[in-house]
Amino acid sequence: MAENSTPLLSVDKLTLAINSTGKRVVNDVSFSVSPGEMVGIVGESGSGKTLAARAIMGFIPPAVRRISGAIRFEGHDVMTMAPKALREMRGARVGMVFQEPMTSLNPSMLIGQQLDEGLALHRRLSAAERKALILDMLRRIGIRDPEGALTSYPHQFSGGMRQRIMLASVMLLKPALLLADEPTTALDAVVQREVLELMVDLTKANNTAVLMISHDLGMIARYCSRIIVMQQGDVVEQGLAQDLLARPQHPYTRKLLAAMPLRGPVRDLPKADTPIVSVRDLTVDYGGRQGFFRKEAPKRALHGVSIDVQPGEVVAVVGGSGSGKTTLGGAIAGLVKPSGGEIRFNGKPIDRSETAYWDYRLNCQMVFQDPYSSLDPRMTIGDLVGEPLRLVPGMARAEKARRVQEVLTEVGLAEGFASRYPHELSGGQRQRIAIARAVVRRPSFVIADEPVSALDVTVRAQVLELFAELQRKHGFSCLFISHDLGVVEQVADRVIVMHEGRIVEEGSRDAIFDNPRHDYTRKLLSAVPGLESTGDGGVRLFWRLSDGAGEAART
Amino acid sequence: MKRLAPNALLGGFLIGTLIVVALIGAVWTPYDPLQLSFRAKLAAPSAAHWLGTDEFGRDVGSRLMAGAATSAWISLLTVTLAVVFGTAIGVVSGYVRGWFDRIVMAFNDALLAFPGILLALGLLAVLGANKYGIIAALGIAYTPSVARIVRGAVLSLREREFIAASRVMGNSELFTMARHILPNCIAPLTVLATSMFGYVLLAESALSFLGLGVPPPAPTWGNMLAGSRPYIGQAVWLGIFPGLCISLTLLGINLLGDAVRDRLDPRMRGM
Amino acid sequence: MLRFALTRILMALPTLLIVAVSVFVLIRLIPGDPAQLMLGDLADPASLADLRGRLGLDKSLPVQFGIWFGNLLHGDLGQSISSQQAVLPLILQRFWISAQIVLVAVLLAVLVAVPAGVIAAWRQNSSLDLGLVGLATLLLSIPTFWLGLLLLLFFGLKLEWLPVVGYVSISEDATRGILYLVMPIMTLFLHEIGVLLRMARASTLEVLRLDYITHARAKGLSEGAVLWRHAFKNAFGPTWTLIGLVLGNLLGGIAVVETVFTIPGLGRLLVDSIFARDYPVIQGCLLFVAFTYVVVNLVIDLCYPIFDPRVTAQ
Amino acid sequence: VQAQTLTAVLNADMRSSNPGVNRDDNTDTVVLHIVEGLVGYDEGGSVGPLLAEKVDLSQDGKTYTFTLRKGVKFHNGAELTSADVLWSWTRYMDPKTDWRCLGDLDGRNGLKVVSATAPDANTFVMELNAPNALFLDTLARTDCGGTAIIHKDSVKADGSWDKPIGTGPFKLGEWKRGQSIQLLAYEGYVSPKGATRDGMLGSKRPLVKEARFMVIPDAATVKAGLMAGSLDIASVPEIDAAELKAHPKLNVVTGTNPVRHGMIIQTRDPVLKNVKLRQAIAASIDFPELVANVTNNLGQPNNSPIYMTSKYFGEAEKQGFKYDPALAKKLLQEAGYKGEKITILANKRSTAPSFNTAVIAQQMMQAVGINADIEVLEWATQLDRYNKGNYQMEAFSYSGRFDPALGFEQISGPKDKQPRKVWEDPEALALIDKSMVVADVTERQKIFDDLHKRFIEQVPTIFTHNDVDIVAHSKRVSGVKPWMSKLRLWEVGVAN
Ligand SMILES: Nc1ncnc2c1ncn2[C@@H]1O[C@H](COP(=O)(O)OP(=O)(O)OP(=O)(O)O)[C@@H](O)[C@H]1O
Ligand SMILES: Nc1ncnc2c1ncn2[C@@H]1O[C@H](COP(=O)(O)OP(=O)(O)OP(=O)(O)O)[C@@H](O)[C@H]1O
Ligand SMILES: [Mg+2]
Ligand SMILES: [Mg+2]
Repeated sequence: MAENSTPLLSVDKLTLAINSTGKRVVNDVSFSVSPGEMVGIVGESGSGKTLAARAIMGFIPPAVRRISGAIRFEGHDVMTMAPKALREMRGARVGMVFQEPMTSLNPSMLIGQQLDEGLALHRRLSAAERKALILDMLRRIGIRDPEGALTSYPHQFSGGMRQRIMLASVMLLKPALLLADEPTTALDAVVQREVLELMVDLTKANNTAVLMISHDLGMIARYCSRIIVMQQGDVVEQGLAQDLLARPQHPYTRKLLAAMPLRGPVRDLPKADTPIVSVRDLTVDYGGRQGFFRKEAPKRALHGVSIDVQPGEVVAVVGGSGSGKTTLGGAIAGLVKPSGGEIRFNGKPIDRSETAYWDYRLNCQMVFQDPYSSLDPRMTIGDLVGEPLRLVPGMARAEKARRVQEVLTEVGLAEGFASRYPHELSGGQRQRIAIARAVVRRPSFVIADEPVSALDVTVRAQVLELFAELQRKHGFSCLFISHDLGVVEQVADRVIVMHEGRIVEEGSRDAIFDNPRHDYTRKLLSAVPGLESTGDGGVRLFWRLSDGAGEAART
Repeated sequence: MKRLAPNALLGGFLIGTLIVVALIGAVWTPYDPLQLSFRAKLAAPSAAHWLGTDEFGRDVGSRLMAGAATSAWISLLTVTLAVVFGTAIGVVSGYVRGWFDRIVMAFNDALLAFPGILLALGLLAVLGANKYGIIAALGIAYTPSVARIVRGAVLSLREREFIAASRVMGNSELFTMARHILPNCIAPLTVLATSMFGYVLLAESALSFLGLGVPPPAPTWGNMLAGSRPYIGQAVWLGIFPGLCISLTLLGINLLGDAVRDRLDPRMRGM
Repeated sequence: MLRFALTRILMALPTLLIVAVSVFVLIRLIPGDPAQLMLGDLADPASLADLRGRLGLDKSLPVQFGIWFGNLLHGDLGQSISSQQAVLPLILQRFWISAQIVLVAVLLAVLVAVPAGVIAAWRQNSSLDLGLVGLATLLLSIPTFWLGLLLLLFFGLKLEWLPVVGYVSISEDATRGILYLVMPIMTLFLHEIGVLLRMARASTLEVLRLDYITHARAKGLSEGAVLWRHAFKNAFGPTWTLIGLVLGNLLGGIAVVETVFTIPGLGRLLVDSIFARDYPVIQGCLLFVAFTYVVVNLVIDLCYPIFDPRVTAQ
Repeated sequence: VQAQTLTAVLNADMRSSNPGVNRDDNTDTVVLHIVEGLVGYDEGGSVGPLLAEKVDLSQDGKTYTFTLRKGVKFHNGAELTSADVLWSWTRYMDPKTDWRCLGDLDGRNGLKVVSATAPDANTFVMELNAPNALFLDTLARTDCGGTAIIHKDSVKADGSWDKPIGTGPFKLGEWKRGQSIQLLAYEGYVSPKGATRDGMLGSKRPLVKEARFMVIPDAATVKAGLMAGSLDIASVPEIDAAELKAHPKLNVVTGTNPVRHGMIIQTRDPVLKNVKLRQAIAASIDFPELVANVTNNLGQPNNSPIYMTSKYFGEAEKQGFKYDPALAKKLLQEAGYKGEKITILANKRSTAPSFNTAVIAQQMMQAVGINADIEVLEWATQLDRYNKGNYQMEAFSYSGRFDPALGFEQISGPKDKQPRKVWEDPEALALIDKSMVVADVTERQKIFDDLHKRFIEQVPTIFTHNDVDIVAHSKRVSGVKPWMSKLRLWEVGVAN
């Protein structure tokens, strides 16, 4: 690539600090991006990646101040640019795609208007010319009915589609630089792959440089030519992707790479007579409320699903977004009312009137998909974790306090955390609290719904480690819901693949990963590459299926 | 902790002053607020009477001080009443949904459609025309709007995962409502309660205008303001001073309410 | 859409029934009766009983209710005790007058207050913000009976721009009719500005924190375009809901303004008939107000998707 | 007749245009511009002939013969004859008409008209069951609509009320409900004899082509309207009198009327049944001070149930209560008063001084050690409490009665039958009954003096003063004179 040409963007010794405390959140950061180049930024949560990227656009939040340093884009210092010049640069020369496709498009504005806005502002084109450009772009990003899309609202599209439209709106202006901050975090593997491919295609076509921020090392490794590693405001290492991945220098980089999930050995599970949970022909319908004049057609989220979970076993459920994973978990936890089928717990049906119900209620616990929203923001950690013990019959107060302390220690949050509130914790810490709360009653069965999706790699590794540890120690069974295949590969004994409310394939972990039979499973596995250790601290990219490897060869 | 915004400081200052004045006014005023003085009727502000005197020769300043406590007390109790009942209704109705919700909301909407004056008349007739009658009347008149707003908040709260988590733990519905739903309604309630404070001050005044207020001669800002109206041409100060008191209190309370809301918002606190 | 509207109105029937029953009972709980008020201090027991008999007030409450409700089902709201006019035409005629004032005042208030609220939010914590919020609070805290009188004295007496008393309906004489409506509209308008500005400011503050606002800025849009094209419409949703409540409340509750400006509107009709214990009119008015309340909020809900397309009417 | 319009003010719309049927004070005010009865009140409160030329009473005091004035025409041009009188009378006596004074003339309350005939076109004869001093008063009463004689086309074919076709100085023009009532000068009006206006009698010419009553409930708006020149004549509250008087374009005229303001006392109340305590209350009140403040120095104290401009108001009636705090304290002690709370009910209607009276009286009562309290009620509620006798004290006003006998009758009677009555001393009741039959003026004066003395001794009610009519009018209007709290627009002219 064009290494010796003058850089498009150069960030020079940039230091940003928080006004009130003076804490330096971006510290002496320097890097540069050449035209057409694709650069990735990785690093722990809160290391200043987003702030650095936003500074390039001139979007420093009011609470943050620049201490020193310069950002030069096409030779001009962004920091001292006149507001008008800055506005002319934004959109036209530098585009930006955010993490959240759901909230980055204006919900009350037509897609057509939102796409047209930037063009009308920055290009001297007639309305008809602009429309032609937009329609062409919509076709390129794979929208089936471009004309119709113009007069649709964002909420009428799926998350993946919305992210494509975001990309389209930015790429329409053919910017010289695209800033992409975690552009695919909220998407499932298949969709993630499609969006990224699209991004690469579009930027290649226009020779647009890309600065991409992500937690997904595999993705960065797959698409970026250079990688910048940040930790606590500092750039600790940067270099060509192959070199950096193969021979990481800085301890933090090594730690990052070492945190890649790895497939563990097959576990031997004791055979039991009755499965702890057994689900037969479960159907769940949403909606279908009856009005005075209408009978709303219910939407079927599960079509006769049957699974068994043996004591001590970890069963992973994978599948695309909306395939019914959370619904299945919710039904087992008693949160969603099934419209057909049967759920047995320890061989007995769940029914509020039964005496067995209490045994089920105490022994079946759940870790929710979003740890932040599943913790009452107005309760302290101590209260949160202690709450399930309230209902344990005959447990003394002192014993409860001891148990809470014990569990907090187990999840590594012993001292000083009991009196804090959820918003005072990091994402990883919150996730651990959610897990602590689920296991404090020593249940025999835990449903874990995407327990690690919101976490950065190192924290994710910690949480998974903890989870495995607890599982070993207390021997509970687990239904582990995730769309992150790497994670599943690490924790699962058995894997269930769901697609559109049905189980399409089921088998032991190794069988599924090594020898998938169903088309959808294959598609899932080939969507994103994995990273595997090279033994000497480095990692290399690998494709789980050969058709994926073909993709890789194309670059 | 975050530095206090100037708005919050101003709000705090205004409300602090109100509290101090009300406390002093409860035990001491320059003149007896009820003492008629036929020689000094409608006297303009002067050294002897800083804020002038009213149509019975009573010292306006003293009446404002004495009225501060009454007005504050009426508003406080009214708001408390409306908030307690409205919240209880809103929480249960929004959480339980179904038929219960429909029936409760039918009653609630019916009450919403009732003009306050009719309610006030009815309740004052039943409870007697005194401070507590007013409090009950206004309290009941404001309850349905609180219930509506709280119910709205609860409807979205109950979809949050920590409510599902509470169920999975095996908590009873009642416990879930009390421990998880209720405390999370506090932020919208704070804002609501602070704006209601102002409405009540004014509503009391409007009731006085229609001849239904707190039985004068005991002064409240509302009845002073209402009573001043016929004298607008001859003695403007009769209206201006209580009006100013109400305005400043409202301003203070609203600013403070905004600040409290921001304080209670974890997104704002975390920064 | 139509079906939804019908359903909503049907669902409001229980509410209306509750209003009907409770207003019937409540006004009879309040001491005082129309016969007494008609006779004043001359009410000897014989003529009082006589008059009550003629007004049908001597029958038992359930019987009275039955008669009234039966007539109601036939669309007959009865006859006013004091003016002996049929209640429904009376209400409709008065309502039209109040509705003109309320609708125009609220419309104007929205046009002024909402942009002002958006700007205050945009410059949060600046002196402009404090000034606008202060002004809103001030307007909010002047009772309408005072504000109205001030306007009357200023525009009517001092400047002599506007007529002080009287009312001419617009259908009779458009220019004069409008002149008579200016001050009542202005009074309500100034008052409602306060309410709406605070609401618009609060919801704009929420919206300005969202990603798509930053994204709009990232497109290079000017602050004006960001504010009006992107923030405004989204922030307007909650204000729109509030407008529904305000309209509903005002239609039955502008008695004070109507009293000050001698406008023969619905609010004054209601208050006068409460003071006169004119039971059929009170009952009719309240049912009507409750019904308007339902309809206004239905219209508000049906229009809501304009501001937030994610919310479908259903 | 000039081409000017005269704009007057009513604080509420009239209830109907049907004389003496569905009415209140405002209704009477308007309707009596349109219709007239056989007799009416003069300025001093005596009854004189109106549509009648003269009234003759038979020896036995039971037969009244009315001779009609000649040449009087209804608004529709028809000549007034005794047939119209008989028709009107028959209509009033029909219970279906709902005439408000039916009960006073059909024997229910003693007086009964046993026959009414029209022997010839100019004569109308009525015969009573027994002699009665107040018969003509009853016919003239404004609340009876002056027993107005109306043309039979005033009612529709089915007998229901249409519009008043009377003989008064004005015809009813357009009535916009809740807004205004237009009156048009009746060109063919034939005024009763007399050079000047005299109550409902005397010269009654319409001097303006059009008069208009505007309905304006808010006194502050009325004031603004007068100052702006949009209104010509209006009754105004005491507090505005001085300010309006000072206005260059306005004039203010005052006059007393028979309305009596004061505080009624429940003599059956466990505390207040003690006459000493009631006397103590009366002695605690400084009437000149109270009245001066309540009326803004426009009124004078009068403790008598007889109003000050009545011909029966003599030396005896001037002897009222004496302000004597020391005596009040002594009486309290003698009454064994131990600080029981005494609540004064009051209302804030702008037309009555109820609230201000209560505030000042409370202060004065407290000054001698009476634990007085005020409860403010809405008028209808207070009236209900009055009718049920459910109160300790009420700051209350009695509507005007011209004849003192009726004035006494208003407040007196057995509470068992009529809880609203305040004075039930049997001897007093007997005296009142007597005053209704006796016709001789000096004899009546004696009875009234006696009643007044008893009243002041027993203190069943504390009257403070008679109402002051305050009428503000534009200086371009001439001939305004307040009378009986009724605006009269006849003989009122407007300068160009
Ligand atoms: N508006 C702000 N006001 C104050 N501090 C902020 C603000 N935005 C970010 N910070 C702080 O700056 C630091 C860097 O934040 P930044 O968002 O750049 O992290 P990041 O590397 O993008 O993390 P993540 O991977 O979690 O998105 C953090 O400590 C954060 O708390
Ligand atoms: N409360 C609900 N009401 C109506 N439909 C729902 C509801 N919850 C889920 N669905 C629908 O049911 C289907 C399954 O949803 P579910 O949440 O179980 O998917 P998921 O596999 O967990 O997806 P994700 O990976 O995005 O979390 C989806 O089509 C979804 O739109
Ligand atoms: Mg970030
Ligand atoms: Mg899910």
